Amino acid sequence: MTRKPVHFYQVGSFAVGNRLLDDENRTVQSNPNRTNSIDSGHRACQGCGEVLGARYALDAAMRASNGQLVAVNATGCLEVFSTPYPETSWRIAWLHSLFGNAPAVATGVAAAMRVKGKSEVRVVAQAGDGGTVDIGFGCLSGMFERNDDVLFICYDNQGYMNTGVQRSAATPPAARTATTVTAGPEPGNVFGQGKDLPRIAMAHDIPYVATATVADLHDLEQKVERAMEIHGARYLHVLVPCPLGWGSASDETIHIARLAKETGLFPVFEAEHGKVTGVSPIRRRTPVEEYLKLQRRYAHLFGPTPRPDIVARLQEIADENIARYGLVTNDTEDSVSTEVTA
Amino acid sequence: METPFAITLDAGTSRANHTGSWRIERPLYVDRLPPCNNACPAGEDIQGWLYEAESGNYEAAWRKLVAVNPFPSIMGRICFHPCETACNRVQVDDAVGINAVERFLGDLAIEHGWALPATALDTGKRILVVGAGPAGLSATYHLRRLGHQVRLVDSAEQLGGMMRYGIPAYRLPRATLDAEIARVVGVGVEVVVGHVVHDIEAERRAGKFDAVFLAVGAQIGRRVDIPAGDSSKVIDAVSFLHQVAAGDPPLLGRRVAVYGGGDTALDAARTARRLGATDAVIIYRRNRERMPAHGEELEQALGEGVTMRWLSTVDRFEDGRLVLETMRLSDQGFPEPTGEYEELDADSLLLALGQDTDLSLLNGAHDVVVNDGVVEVQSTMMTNVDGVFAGGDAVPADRTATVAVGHGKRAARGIDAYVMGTALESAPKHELATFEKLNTWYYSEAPRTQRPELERIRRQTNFEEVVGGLTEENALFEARRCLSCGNCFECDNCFGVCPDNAVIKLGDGQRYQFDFDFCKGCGICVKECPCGAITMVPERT
Amino acid sequence: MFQIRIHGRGGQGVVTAAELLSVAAFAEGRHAQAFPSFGSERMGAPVVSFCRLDDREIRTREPVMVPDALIIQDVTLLHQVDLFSGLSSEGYVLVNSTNSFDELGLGEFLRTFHSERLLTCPATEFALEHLGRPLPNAALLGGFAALTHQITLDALDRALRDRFEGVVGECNAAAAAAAFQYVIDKEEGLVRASPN
Amino acid sequence: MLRQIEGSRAVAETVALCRPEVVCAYPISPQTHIIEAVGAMVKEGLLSPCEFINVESEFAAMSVSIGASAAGARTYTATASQGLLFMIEAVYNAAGLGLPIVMTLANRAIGAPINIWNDHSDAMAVRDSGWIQLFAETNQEAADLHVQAFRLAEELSVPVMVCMDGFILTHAVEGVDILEQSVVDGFLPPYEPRQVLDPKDPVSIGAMVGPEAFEEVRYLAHLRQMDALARIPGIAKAFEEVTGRASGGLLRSYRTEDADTIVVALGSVLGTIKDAVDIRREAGERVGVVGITSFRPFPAEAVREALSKASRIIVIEKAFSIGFGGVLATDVALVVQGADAKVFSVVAGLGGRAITRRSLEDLLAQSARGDLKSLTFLDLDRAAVDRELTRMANTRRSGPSAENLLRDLGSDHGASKVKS
Repeated sequence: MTRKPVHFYQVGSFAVGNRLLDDENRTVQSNPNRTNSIDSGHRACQGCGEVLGARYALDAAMRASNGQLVAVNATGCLEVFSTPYPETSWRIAWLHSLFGNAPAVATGVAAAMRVKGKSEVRVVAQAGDGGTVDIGFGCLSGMFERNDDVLFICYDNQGYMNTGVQRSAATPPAARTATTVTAGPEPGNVFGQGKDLPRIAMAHDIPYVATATVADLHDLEQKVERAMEIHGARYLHVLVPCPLGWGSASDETIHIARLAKETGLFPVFEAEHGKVTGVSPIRRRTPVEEYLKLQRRYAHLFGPTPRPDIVARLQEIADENIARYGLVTNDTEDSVSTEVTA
Repeated sequence: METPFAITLDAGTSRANHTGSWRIERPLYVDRLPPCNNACPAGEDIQGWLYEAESGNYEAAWRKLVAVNPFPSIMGRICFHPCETACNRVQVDDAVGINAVERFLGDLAIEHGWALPATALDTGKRILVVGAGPAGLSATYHLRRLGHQVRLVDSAEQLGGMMRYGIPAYRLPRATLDAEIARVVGVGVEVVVGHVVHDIEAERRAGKFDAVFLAVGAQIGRRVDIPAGDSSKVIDAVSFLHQVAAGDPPLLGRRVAVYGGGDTALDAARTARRLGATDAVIIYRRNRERMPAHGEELEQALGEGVTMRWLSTVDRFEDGRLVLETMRLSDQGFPEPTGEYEELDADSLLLALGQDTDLSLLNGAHDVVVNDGVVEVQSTMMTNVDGVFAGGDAVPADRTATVAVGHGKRAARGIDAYVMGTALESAPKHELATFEKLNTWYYSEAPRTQRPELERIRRQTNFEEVVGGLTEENALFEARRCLSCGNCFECDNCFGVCPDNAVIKLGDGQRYQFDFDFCKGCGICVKECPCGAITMVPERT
Repeated sequence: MFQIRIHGRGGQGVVTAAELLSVAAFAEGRHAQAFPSFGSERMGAPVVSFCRLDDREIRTREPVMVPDALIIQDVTLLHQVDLFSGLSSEGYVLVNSTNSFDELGLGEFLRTFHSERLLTCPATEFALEHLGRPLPNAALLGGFAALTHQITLDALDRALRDRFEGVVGECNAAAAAAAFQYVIDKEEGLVRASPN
Repeated sequence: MLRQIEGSRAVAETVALCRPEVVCAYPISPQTHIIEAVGAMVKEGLLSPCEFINVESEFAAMSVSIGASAAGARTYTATASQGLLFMIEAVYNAAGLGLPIVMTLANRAIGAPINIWNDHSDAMAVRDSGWIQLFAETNQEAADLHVQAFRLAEELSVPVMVCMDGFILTHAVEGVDILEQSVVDGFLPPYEPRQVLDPKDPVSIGAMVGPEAFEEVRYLAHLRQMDALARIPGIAKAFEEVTGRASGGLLRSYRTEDADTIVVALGSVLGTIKDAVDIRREAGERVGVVGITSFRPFPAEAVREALSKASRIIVIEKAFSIGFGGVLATDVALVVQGADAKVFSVVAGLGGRAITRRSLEDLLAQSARGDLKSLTFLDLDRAAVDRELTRMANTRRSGPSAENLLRDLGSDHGASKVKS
């Protein structure tokens, strides 16, 4: 993936906008005429990461498709807070069917567009982690396997937040949810479970798989653009912190997403046809504690009876990711090259 | 399209749902005082002109600059830039090279012959400015801009004061000095050189001046009584530098000793080297840490072969031989005699032990309070005598050209208020933009551009400028390293990170505004603002 | 209405046989209904299919339980399945075999039947000869046509050629024709054998 | 053209004549031959343009159909039994979104015990989903109903399910007149979606509707089915005008003019019933038959009218509501309430059990004798049931009844298809 070098130190490589760049080199989000695919008035919590991820991704997809976009949405927070009768927050053509069938519905839409000769219309399917890694998994795998022309975006907030924070196959170890309470010798979600969907997607040999977070808009938008350049099944896995489910302050959403990447707990990379083609190296390596301590779902690790042993196991997971994807490079303390070359 | 009831909804209808009612706190855009501006003795809006420079609007940047300080080229060379010491960027990597950018802008202006802003309509008020150093010239410039007539008198043959007679040409090329002074004089000033004012009151009355500004500086080198044989050549450094500047350098011989630890001592030693001295030794009674001279000046001096004798005092000087007493520092850090002596061969001794002000011109104005050899002034720079203002080295303050320029500006405003009979209102000072208020994630670390240095060898043999300037590329680079501490630079972060699209982008230079119909008060914009220009306040109840 | 029940094993084309029968009859303007016994059987298991022929609309959907004719493709079924259930002594029986009914041990059971409605026919042999594969279908249908006159050889020939393209159709048609001729000859032989 | 072909083939070819643009396929007996044939036609280019999609489950089949239909494509799929139950969430969703999908349901029983043979339990399981359910008596009608189904579905924006008995019809080879393309094109206009996913005119389809409007949404769906009741006869009439063939409609009566006993049923069993009725007629009984084509919407008025003169109404159906009795019988009883007619519920042909003319004759005789019970299970092996009941009474862990019954009946009874 080619990235435009950014030399503007004052504005930094990471701010949303950059008055010193040409318009076409600025982010979609910095454009006053962005689509606002999901518009104001939605009922998302204060500081919701999912609605941010959705607007980032879909606005970028809208730019990439010149507005020729249809979105299919699985049941979940995003759907519930965006379309309670009589108001919808969507500014794009949007369809909600069921919890577990978004990939298949999207396949149908894509097929219809193809048969109708509307090849310019692109299809995006989106779901939370539950609708992706659990109940929607069968349909997703089928869509991948058939290489249907759909970009599937998973907004991963690591649990069933819509129903009141229950555990999903994307809930990380030790995290507290309503169905993984902080009792017993291994409080919270147990270790050694869960699905690594990006890698499962890669195993389908689909043309494009990528992960991203709401903390790095440039990276996210570039990945959406790349995905939209390709036809066939594509998968984008976006980490979107949930203040409610994670027990974090509403203003920490982006900060926490950033730490998830900087600790190595959430590797940010992309792959084509099953092979990793690029990673976003860690810029300022951070111990997992800094990430965990901002979230009440991990409070039991730092309570009256601290659990350094569990924290250490989480650090191991981060270190394994760092090793697997080579997230720490010579540039790790030097953000410039981190962003310029990738 | 005929859409089914309730199941299908028209796009964007949720804007009817004003989620602003969820808010218990609201974000607020603020402007905070950048540490560089806060530290600038001349009162420059450094961040302001850097902002223009970042975009490559160099003339705009220069105009913002000279609105405060008419000497960017000079300052860019001789200012000791406390702004860079204060720069928040120090905590990311290195301070922004503000001084270098200032010089770049100043030189560019001279190159393009950019003119200073036009003066205001004539007020009919006449001001006498005594002393054409940085303070006097600065006051003159600002007074003219305000529309007052100025007579600028100086005892020397050329304008510039210490900038010309104290600072060697290798630090401040005369062409630069002349150009920027000429530009100030060019705005219409009555200049009288070679004129010594003996009685300020008399001159004021004679010339019907509504006010006077005393900027006579500190021209008298302080002398101490050192036993010395007739053959021993002892000169004070100030006079030495003055004579060199005036083109009449005294003969010092091959071995020159300089006594003192200030910048003047370094200037004298380095000048001596350039005049052909093989040995230039600085004798100082304290150690390096306690030396008042600026670090980079010392580095350059050492680089040029100047040597140091720390913890030494001159006991006597006879027959080309200096007798030095070795000192030690007390626990409080004061030098104490040790009774141990050593000798040093020297052809001449330059005394750089500080300067005094010649206030003889105040003889007529007995009421002016003088304290410890300098004139007491109020915040308006007015002495306790109506209409008599003072600034620069003649008043209690750091004796640097930048401080003097600041005095000149402040005095001009004070004089203006005095002669026009208006009250001097000072703008409220913003809260300081400390490093903690920044979100530095959004800035990339960047190495500071090092100014190219001329090869040492060339420096030793002539007065060519030691420190080179920045190329445009480097200057732009430096300018863009500014973090814009405390003031919005329109990075669009707040506009981008709002989950509720509750930030309205008003367009280039117009910044942003919150849409409180929808803002839920999550605070992400505050957290993610790189420069700390947003704050949260409790929702009005 | 004339009802046929065909017994065979999965893979022998039992279902196809019933269908071909119905197609041949249909071609001659008759109403016909063919359907398999619906099972989860795999290759080799006993399978049954049905066919009804009539000159008026056939409405019933029940399996053929009182057949007018039985076609047995595989004699090994004789002692495993209740092949003859519902068959009256007026019924026709066509068995794929080189042996006689006596040799098959059915002589006694069929004694009350009309002998000219009973026939064994070496259909597999005809198949091997003409198709090179042991698929007795076409030959049996040829034999059935000759035995019952419910369908003509022409109609069968067309049905086979429609069903199987090109050479395969040719071979099947040939096998059917051979079996048809065999039955005619055998019947004449029978007539001769019983003078009064 | 009239041809002697398999029911599945007839349906596949007729569906192709309707020019579906997206077809989803997932194999399940006894529907499989249909989508195999459609798939072949697409691959051979005989049906074009059409996207034929091999999906990973019936849930996906209906989900893909939902997406395709919402995007404005004429959409078709087929399923049966477990398949229908596996897609049931999407079945309800398609109806709720008002998407005019047409689906063939090759009726088959539902396990456990697993059973691949025909009955109507699957159709009854989605009776309340909001789909229109049409039942075919013959393969000719099955084929014809698909053409009418697309027109009905698209006129009302409601999904339609064409129910045909698994194996009995799908695998039966008989004469079927396959329509000419021009005839179908004349009868079935191109699909004009009521609402469509269009980037140029973006809407949000599938909003969350709360208590404030949900009942209204459902009531409006009911009104649309009532609307369908009014249109179905018209569509059947229009069809007859262009094809000269009476197919579909709400219901059809046979020899009911003077009948005091009327048998009511759905699907292919009507043929066998008619044969039985003819025979009883010869015996002097005044018996008639009413075959219901439109089960949902249920033609209450027409049924009441058709049964108005009968004193005995025998509802024979291949499904029942365990714990109560016949499903169709319940509907019929409700519409004839008030009239002095007695409604008898007869459950027959479950899991492929053959419904024989003989058994039906006996049933009618029993009814004539006046000793027909209000709920009858036709050809029930009472002895086997009694033995199982005793076994259960005696031993606490008697094991699963199904296996016990099979063991008891002996494998040939249990597995073989032909019994006399």
